Amino acid sequence: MLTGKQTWQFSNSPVIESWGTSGGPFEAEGKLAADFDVLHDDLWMGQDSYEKAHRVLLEEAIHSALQKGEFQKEEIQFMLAGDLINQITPTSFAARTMAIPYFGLFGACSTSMEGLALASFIINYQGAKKVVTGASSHNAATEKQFRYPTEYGGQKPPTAQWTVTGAGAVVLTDNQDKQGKIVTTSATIGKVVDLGISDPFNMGGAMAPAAADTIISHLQDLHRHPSYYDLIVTGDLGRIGQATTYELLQQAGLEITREQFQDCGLLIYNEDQPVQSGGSGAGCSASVVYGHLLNHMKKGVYRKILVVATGALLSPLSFQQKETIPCIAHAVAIERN
Amino acid sequence: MGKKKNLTPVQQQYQQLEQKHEIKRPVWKNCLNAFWVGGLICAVGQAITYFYIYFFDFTEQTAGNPTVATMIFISMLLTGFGVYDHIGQFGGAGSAVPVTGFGNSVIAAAIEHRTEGFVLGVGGNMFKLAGSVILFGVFAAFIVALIKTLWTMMGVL
Amino acid sequence: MIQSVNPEPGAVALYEQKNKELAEKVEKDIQSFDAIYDVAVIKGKEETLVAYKVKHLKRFGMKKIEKDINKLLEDHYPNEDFVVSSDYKIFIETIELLERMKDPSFSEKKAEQQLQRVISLKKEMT
Amino acid sequence: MLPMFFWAFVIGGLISVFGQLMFDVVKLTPAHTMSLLVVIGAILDGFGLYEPLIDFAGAGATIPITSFGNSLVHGALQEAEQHGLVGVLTGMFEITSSGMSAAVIFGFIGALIFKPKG
Repeated sequence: MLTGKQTWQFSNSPVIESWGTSGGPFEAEGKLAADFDVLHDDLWMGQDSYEKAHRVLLEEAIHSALQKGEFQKEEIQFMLAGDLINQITPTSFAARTMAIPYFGLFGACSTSMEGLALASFIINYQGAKKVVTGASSHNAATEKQFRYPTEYGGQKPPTAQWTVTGAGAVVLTDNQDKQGKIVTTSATIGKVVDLGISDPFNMGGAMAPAAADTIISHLQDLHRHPSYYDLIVTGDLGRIGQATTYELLQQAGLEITREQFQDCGLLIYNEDQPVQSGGSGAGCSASVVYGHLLNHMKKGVYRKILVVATGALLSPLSFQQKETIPCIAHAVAIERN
Repeated sequence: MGKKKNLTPVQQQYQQLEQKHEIKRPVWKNCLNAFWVGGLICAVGQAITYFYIYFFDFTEQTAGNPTVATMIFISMLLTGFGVYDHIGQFGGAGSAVPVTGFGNSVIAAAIEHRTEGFVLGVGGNMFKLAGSVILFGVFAAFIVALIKTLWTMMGVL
Repeated sequence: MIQSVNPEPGAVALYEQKNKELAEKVEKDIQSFDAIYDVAVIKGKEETLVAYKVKHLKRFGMKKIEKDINKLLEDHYPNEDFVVSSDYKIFIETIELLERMKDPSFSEKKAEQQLQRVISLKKEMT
Repeated sequence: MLPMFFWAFVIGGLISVFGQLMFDVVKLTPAHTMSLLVVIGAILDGFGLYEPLIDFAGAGATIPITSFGNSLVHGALQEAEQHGLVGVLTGMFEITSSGMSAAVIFGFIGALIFKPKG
């Protein structure tokens, strides 16, 4: 049901039945290694190209999500997923393997929540009984496309972020037994915001206004106080973007504490890992939310969280043509009954 | 940068706010690292030059060619074993400005696009980073040499 | 590797005593240049090879120094044919040849061959 | 010999610092910086200033990418002396060829034997 300007409330509370994640070697050294279902010690993952390895990541995340919920892929009606690579081929190729009717999504790093919002909507209105949704990114494949060859000795400034090699997927169902289950209750679809940042090595700074805009809209549409949520977690703002967003929220008069406001890009790695400003990529929010955070919710650490995945909608072409970076953020509220 | 004028007041205001949180590039530290990494690479180049002078029939003038080739060979090994990108992150321009950095940009692109095949991948992408250096080097050299030659011909010089 | 740098530079000539005098004179002339600290001269059958080292901080002006030397030699010895070089390689080769020529068993024919080799090195530029 | 190493280090280091300032202060991309440096090298040689620098600093001047611009001009001028204007075109790569061919050849060999490590 549309509430306010841009928010859906899901009265039928679609259930997040099971989840799965996969990650690369760098994530295996990170803070959340224990929350990954599959970890690779090689960036190639036994494939002969980074793009194929990228596809494998998503396949594994979906497989472990299906396995943990004891689902057969034939039972799943739709798959909604995306990534950052040209024409989202890794995801589409994974969809070919899965043979599940498929929506390819592109929302850059906001894809995970774009997928979860749409999947919840479909389930909520009986468009399907079981839907799988996810997102993934692969560090080397993404660097290759957006920046420089991985072996090139270009110096990254401290504002740069490290693309996460990882994938996360969830199975969403219309299960009527909601007791103790984790469900999605509402979603706010963001609009594209561009405040004129054009430095592709400062994604966090570019995305911060979009994140703030979506969070404020969400709370306004639902007339909620920030303290409703145990945790408001952004996708991949990194150090700079997160601090900026926090200040924007303060300026808007939201009472939100620093502890309550987290960022997946800052959660995933250890302090001593050379990731400059933090993690990023479509797989960042997907693997942290669909691994670490859902595990924590299951354990009861959190009851209500708002996930705000942010995406920078640029391409190497638009950057070279000196365009600024348009950004977007989608928020989904996840609660445990 | 010069584009600031075109920003709306809202954008300008935001960018001021964002600047506060932006982690500044450690310019002094970067320059110091660039200095000694770049200097060290050149000193290694000097050692290789002397090697060719002592053990082969190269003069100071002619030793430059084999030295450059040797440096690029070393650059290939460091790039291939995944070391050069780490040197680059540390040394910045210190490892990019010497000819080893030129080699690295060619070799890194060649290695990276091997998965797209030798003709379309390696062949087509080898110069995607170094191409601009070659273009502007050749074109600037052409203009400079042209002007100088014309002047000489007209007896100005 | 270092040892070949150390031998004293000097002047040597092939064939006749008057050639030796000429070589030593040339050496003195070159040494009068402030910027130069080592000179080696070998007088061959036709050409005279002059190799020298420039003080490091004066190396910016090496082209001019070479011109000056050439001019001086031309003025003082109009009938001689000089090959002048500040190249380090030429210098160490010249010193080496100088050393070997002190050995009486080193034949003049061989020395001339060596000299021509060094001169050809200098001529091969780029 | 020792002063040569010293000055190679210092001059090579200083040219690198110039590049670093282009990166960090002017905020140029590496490609823009390197292009600028070769153009500077070419212009310096046009004024006859690069050769003295090589005499002075040896590898400190021949190893940085600026020397690429210098040797392109040098090759062109050398050839132009002998063959007139056409030489500007034909002589361009006369001196630089070793760096270019080394980059192409080792680039290809690299692609044959290495995989990117990521």
